[in-house]
Amino acid sequence: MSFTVNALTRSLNVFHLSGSACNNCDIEILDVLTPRYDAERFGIVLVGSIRHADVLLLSGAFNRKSAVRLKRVYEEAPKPIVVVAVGSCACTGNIFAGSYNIFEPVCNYIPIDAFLPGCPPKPEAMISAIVKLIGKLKGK
Amino acid sequence: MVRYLVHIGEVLIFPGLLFTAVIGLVTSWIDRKVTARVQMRVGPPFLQPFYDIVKYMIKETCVPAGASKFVFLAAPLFGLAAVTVASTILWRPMVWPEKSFIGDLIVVLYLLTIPAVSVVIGSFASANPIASIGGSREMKLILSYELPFILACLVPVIKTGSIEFGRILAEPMAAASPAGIIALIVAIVCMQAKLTLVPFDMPEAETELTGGAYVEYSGPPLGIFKLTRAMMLFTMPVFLITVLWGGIPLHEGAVPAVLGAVKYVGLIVITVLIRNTAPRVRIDQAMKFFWGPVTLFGVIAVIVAFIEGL
Amino acid sequence: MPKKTIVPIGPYHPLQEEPEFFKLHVEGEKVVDLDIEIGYNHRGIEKLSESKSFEQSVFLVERVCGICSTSHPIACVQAIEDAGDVEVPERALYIRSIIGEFERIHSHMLWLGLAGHFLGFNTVWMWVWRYRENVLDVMEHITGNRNHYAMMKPGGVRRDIFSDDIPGIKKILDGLKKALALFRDAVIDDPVIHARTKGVGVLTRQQIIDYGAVGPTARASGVTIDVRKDHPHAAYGFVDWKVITAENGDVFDKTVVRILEMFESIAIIEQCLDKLKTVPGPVDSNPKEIKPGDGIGHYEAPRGEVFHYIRSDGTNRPVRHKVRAPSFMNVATDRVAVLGQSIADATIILAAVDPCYCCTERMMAIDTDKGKPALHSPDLLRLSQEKTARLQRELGTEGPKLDFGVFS
Amino acid sequence: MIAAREEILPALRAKLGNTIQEVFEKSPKRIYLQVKAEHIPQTSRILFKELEARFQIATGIDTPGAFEILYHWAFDLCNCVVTIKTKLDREKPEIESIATFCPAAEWIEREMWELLGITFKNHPDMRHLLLKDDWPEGRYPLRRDYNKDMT
Amino acid sequence: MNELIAQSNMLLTDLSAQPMVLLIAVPLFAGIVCRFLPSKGGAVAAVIAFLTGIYAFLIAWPLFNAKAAAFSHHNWLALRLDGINGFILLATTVFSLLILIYSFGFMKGKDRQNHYYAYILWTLGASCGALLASEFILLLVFWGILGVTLYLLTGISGPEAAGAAKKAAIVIGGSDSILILGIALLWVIRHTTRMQGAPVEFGGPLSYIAFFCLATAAFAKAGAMPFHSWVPDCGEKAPASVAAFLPASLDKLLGIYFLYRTTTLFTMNSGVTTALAVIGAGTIIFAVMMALVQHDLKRLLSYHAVSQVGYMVLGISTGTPLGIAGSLFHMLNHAMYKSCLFLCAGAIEHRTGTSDLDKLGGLAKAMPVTLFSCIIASMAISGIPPLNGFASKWMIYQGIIESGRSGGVLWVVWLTAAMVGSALTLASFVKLLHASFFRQPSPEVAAAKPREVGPGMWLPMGFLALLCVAFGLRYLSPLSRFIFPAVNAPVSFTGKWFVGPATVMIAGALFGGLLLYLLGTVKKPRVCRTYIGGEYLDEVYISGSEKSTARDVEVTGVDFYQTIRDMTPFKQIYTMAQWKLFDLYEVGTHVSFFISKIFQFFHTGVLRQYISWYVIGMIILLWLMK
Repeated sequence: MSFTVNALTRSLNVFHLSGSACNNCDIEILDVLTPRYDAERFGIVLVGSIRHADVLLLSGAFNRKSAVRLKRVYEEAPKPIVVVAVGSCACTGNIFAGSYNIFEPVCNYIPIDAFLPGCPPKPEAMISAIVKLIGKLKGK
Repeated sequence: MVRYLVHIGEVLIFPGLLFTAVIGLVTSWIDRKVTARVQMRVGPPFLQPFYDIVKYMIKETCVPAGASKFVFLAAPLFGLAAVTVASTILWRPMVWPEKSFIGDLIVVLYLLTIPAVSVVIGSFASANPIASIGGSREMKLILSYELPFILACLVPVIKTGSIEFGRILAEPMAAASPAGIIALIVAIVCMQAKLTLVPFDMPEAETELTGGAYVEYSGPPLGIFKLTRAMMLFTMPVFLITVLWGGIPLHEGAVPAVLGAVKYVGLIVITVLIRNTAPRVRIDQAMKFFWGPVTLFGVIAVIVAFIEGL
Repeated sequence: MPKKTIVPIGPYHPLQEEPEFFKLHVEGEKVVDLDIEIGYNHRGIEKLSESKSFEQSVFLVERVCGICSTSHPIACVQAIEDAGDVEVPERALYIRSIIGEFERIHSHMLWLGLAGHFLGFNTVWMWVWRYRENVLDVMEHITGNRNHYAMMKPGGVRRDIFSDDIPGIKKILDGLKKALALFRDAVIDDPVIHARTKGVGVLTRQQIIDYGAVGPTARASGVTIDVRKDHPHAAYGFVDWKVITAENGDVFDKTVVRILEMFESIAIIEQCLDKLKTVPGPVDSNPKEIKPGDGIGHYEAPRGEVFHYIRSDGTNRPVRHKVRAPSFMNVATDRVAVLGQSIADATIILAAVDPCYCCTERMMAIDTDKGKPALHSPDLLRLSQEKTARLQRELGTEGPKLDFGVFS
Repeated sequence: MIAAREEILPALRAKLGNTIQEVFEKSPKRIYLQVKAEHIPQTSRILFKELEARFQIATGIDTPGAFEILYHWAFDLCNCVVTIKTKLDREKPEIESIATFCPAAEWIEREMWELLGITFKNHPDMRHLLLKDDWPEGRYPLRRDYNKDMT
Repeated sequence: MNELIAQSNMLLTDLSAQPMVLLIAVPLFAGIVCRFLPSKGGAVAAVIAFLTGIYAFLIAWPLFNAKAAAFSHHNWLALRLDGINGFILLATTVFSLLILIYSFGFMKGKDRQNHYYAYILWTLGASCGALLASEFILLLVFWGILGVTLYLLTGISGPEAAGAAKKAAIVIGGSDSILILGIALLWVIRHTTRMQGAPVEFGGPLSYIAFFCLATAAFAKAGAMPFHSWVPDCGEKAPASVAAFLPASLDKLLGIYFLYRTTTLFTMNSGVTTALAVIGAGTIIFAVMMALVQHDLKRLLSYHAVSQVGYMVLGISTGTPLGIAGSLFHMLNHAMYKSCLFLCAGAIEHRTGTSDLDKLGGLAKAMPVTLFSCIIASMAISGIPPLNGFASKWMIYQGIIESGRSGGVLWVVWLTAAMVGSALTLASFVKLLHASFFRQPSPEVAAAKPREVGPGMWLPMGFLALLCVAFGLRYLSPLSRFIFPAVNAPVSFTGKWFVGPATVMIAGALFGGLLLYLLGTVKKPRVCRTYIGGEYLDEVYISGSEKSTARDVEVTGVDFYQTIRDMTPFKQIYTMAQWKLFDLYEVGTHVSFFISKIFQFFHTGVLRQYISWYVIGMIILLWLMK
């Protein structure tokens, strides 16, 4: 198991799934890849297909329509996969919790490994979270 | 029997699978690192491509529902086998000139097409509409670069009247002549497409097709495809150097070998720079580009080669 | 006769960062129809907003969209001011324009980078976003946050811009101008970009008018509409600038319009910063109540006109708050723009209107956790900056100093 | 084409005649007109085709007395927004679609249909825009009597 | 009278003692028997045909081993076996046997089976006759029979094939008359109708015309351009087994055999070889470009049957032993993989009831043997090493390069055309594989619930596919056994292709890849839904509340190459092809209809007008004779 985790943590392919977000977390996630933060230093790259993913980044609250798709995408992902909820909305549903189109926090749909609150979380916070997550996985 | 065991050893260890894979992965690290530097980034650590491959091996394999399972899983293997054998055929004479040749220019030319074909077949076998688009683009790309690439490879054939690597390597290198230089330029452009790097990466076009031909691949099959690509990244420049630029003669001592290595790194850097200074073109534009100007230059190279031979 | 089939793009697709589902009906390689399915992003909050106060609803609309997170508040406060006949101090108008234009620059740079990314030109993406970081740093310095600025309020703005900061901001603007000139020349001269974008996804003048498209999408087709010019508000009437238009309506022209607009934005900011030195006064008129009535506010967001309608019944809550984002009008034009194009072009055409689905599907809600007292507090600002600095120290990344290294 | 703010009202009066029930000038930049629901297509056509106003958006409101629809039209050359108000019967909210000649209104009519339950007659493509396709019928979130637990 | 009977008895015993004669006569006779069986007796006909096929093979095998034989009676009845036709004879009987086995399953339940088997047997007999004939007149007789059986076999599937049958008959019949002209001219030059003898030097127009008359017959039979147009029609309309039998295998064998035979009768010069090379290279490229855009499985295959002839003609045109050997080897290989492909097409059609690529799909899981036979044959026809198609193409390339050593620059053009032709071939087979096996099936195909065909049908396919592999892996042994004896010159390779070590290497590399797989998780793959960004393929709303099927949401494999079709120079060419401007038959039809219209104008059928024409003619005649 430790070998698996070790290999996994050194090469993280991130699939970014934006639910019903305000786009800000999404843009900040992309920002992490750009020169100032450069997540590729840690072997983190963004991929286009869920089949290539090791990390599923969720951003935004999930409404009735996208929550169903989220579950599908999670089922289609090759395991093991790490799910990270980025931003307050993905963590708790936040301000949208009372809406008619959003009725549950996202952790009720799929298991989530890490929560990263903030509106939006700063890129530094995201990198810090990833580093902590890797530490946690290794400690498993 | 021993002879065959030696062959298997060659193909699995040196200069086949293991050697090509290691150098290919290092090359793909160079590619990513140079790309990162061009983009003002730091880039991945040295062992990153190796970690990636190992990671793919431990991931789960997903087979899409409507797919033909066997073809889906077998396609990557054939690509890998083809590039391994091509690399072995290329390297054997450069390492042990006394050993006989296994195949010639045409054989390797065909073998180097198979990885792309295996991508096409694999993408079709995955029964995904997006993969189908990617696969059809890959096939059209093969069609478009094949014509100028063949023309470029014919220049040394015209000069030596032979398709054997031994004869081609023995002749003064083709790149020293105008025809050879034009042919080399044409071949470099074609190589870019053969490696499906920007501006010719439309088969996988991540932002258009979410990974295109590879969209359904996960785990080990995807890892094999990535490994094959890394090996192609190593084998293609070596093929060009062998055919048009005098080869990398390891057996001739340190100086020619280092010179060959410099040529190789030079080709890689050119490729990476092209890749980072152009946007992706459309498939029909790529076809027009290859069948138009590039083929024209290929024809010019052939004509010049004939004139030189007079 | 080729058969008509559907090529799915989305909903979770790297083309756009948000979920949306395009169904390209294609014959062979040609797109013959487009069906846009949205709603993945609809948080349906118009209902909720009716239970919130006007002050709160400004925070609320800020989170309609993360990229135009100041355009919605400006339009919203203008609607409230229109409904309640609220006066706004002059200095606040300048600050509104400055924030709005900075946002336009960062949004256009974002689009330019992503357009490069969509075309497989990642170098452009990385470079443009590197310079975009500087804009975000300025915003963090002025407002305390990189994206959601929380600057607007009915009757003015929440924070002043200090005159000590102005030279630093101007220096960054100078550097930005050089960088933008580089991108302008690179993009406008690149033959491959020409090949990919010229004559692609053309929208005619008439189509723009029929679909009511707005912003750079409309201006690239020769329709000279710009809310800042046509319906002057904030400080746009007091400064000198021009509306950028182009004639062909293709993706290339949309790109050019956006790049040139950034220069105009820089010009507006520079003039406003100069004016700030001479215009004194408070930045907030602190209105006590909002009179009953209808109010309309609109503002030229980076993507086009943002429209807010507010009906007040004299209480401190809106009876109805209607939000219309520019993408709501622009995305509908995709359908005519992609007809007859190839699949490969369709993706860049869909991206060319700079779509923003979170806007289109208008979320509205009140952020009860982040009430105004907290954001008013300079302590929080300091805390935030300290935390960022600490994290940066830990990770060894650059710090957000105003004179950081890219241009020096 | 209207070029000056002063020409707008006279032109509207001349074209629309006595279909205008009420005129309210809130400010130089904002004009509100009240017309009957059956005159909306004709009024919209005149504004859109003849006076060349830009369709900004329509707002549907569930007021206690009736459903109200506000069509916002921008006159970009003269810094003015003209809003046409109309009232619909609460029991049977129904109105002629204007999307037939004004494509810009297509989406907003779909939205008002699904969120408020206003029927637009002759709409070219009436289906769900924002909510999921199997959203239960007869549940309109923007109505005052909507209860979240209903879904 | 008694003397006459005695003579004929002697003749009969003489003939029946001759295996060559039996090879021709037995199938012809068995065919007659089949033809006059009652129409219910399909199974009996099949058995008779099968037994005859085995018998023919049993005769042909020792004949082939005998290497040489001759038989002559009354001067014109001259049969001769030599190195060239021996292996073709063997191949003919083998393919006939395979087709007969396949036909058991394929023709089951169809009507007119007795006719079908009769025609197949006649074709077999006449083919053997044409191959063995050493006298042009005799060849002409068998050639004529073959034309008739082609017409009958093409038309057997019913009225919709009548047009194709007519077209084939007219093109082949026309070429036969040209053949007669050529034989006559050759007689003028050589004063003999023997097919052996000293080669004729080219000199004067007569010899050129004679050569091209003979070549035309070969081209028309093999289906080279511009006489190719009957092949696609025939391939599309005729039953797949017929297509596999005639245009795909037997007609290629006969046509290329006859072309080669013809070239041995003349001393080739560079003008002639260039003309042949132009035809060869043109055929390769044009036909494969046409194949690229076809929508019918069998039609697509037929265009390849045309395209591959180009390689054979090109190989013969090199004039080098290596090129000719490659050409003959390619002919043999082509017969293998193309029959295999047609048999696959037949199996598909048998199970789904259609050969329309637009409708097919999803057969990869249902028909695994067909899939693998089809993939192997496709790779072979595309020349992927180490399959047989590669070996023969590679020899042809070398032949071209070798012919270039004697000077000239055009060989580069031929070589490029041949190599690019391979890439194009691959492209169209990729399309075929995708459209028929991998994509989603159409409702009607799905409703047919396709499953694998019976062993009677998949055995021949699988056997041919295995032959493709075997001939590729051990290409030297068939070459030395069959081909080199036919080429009366020592063959030496200029390139290197040690297929033994290479195969070991490929196997080793595959093993290495498999090892990686086994290290990984691939042993227990998980079946997931197709990923299209979170939606399900069959849950996409097409319009309103109507949900799609998986087939709606996909790329039609058939239109892959629409891009090429829409490109500037190709668009016009394809449009012209659509107008059938390159179809000699159609153009000819239009010209003759136009001429006959002129005559119709005069032929009104009114007596008075005829009389007036007559009177006017008489006056003019009298005036001329004055």
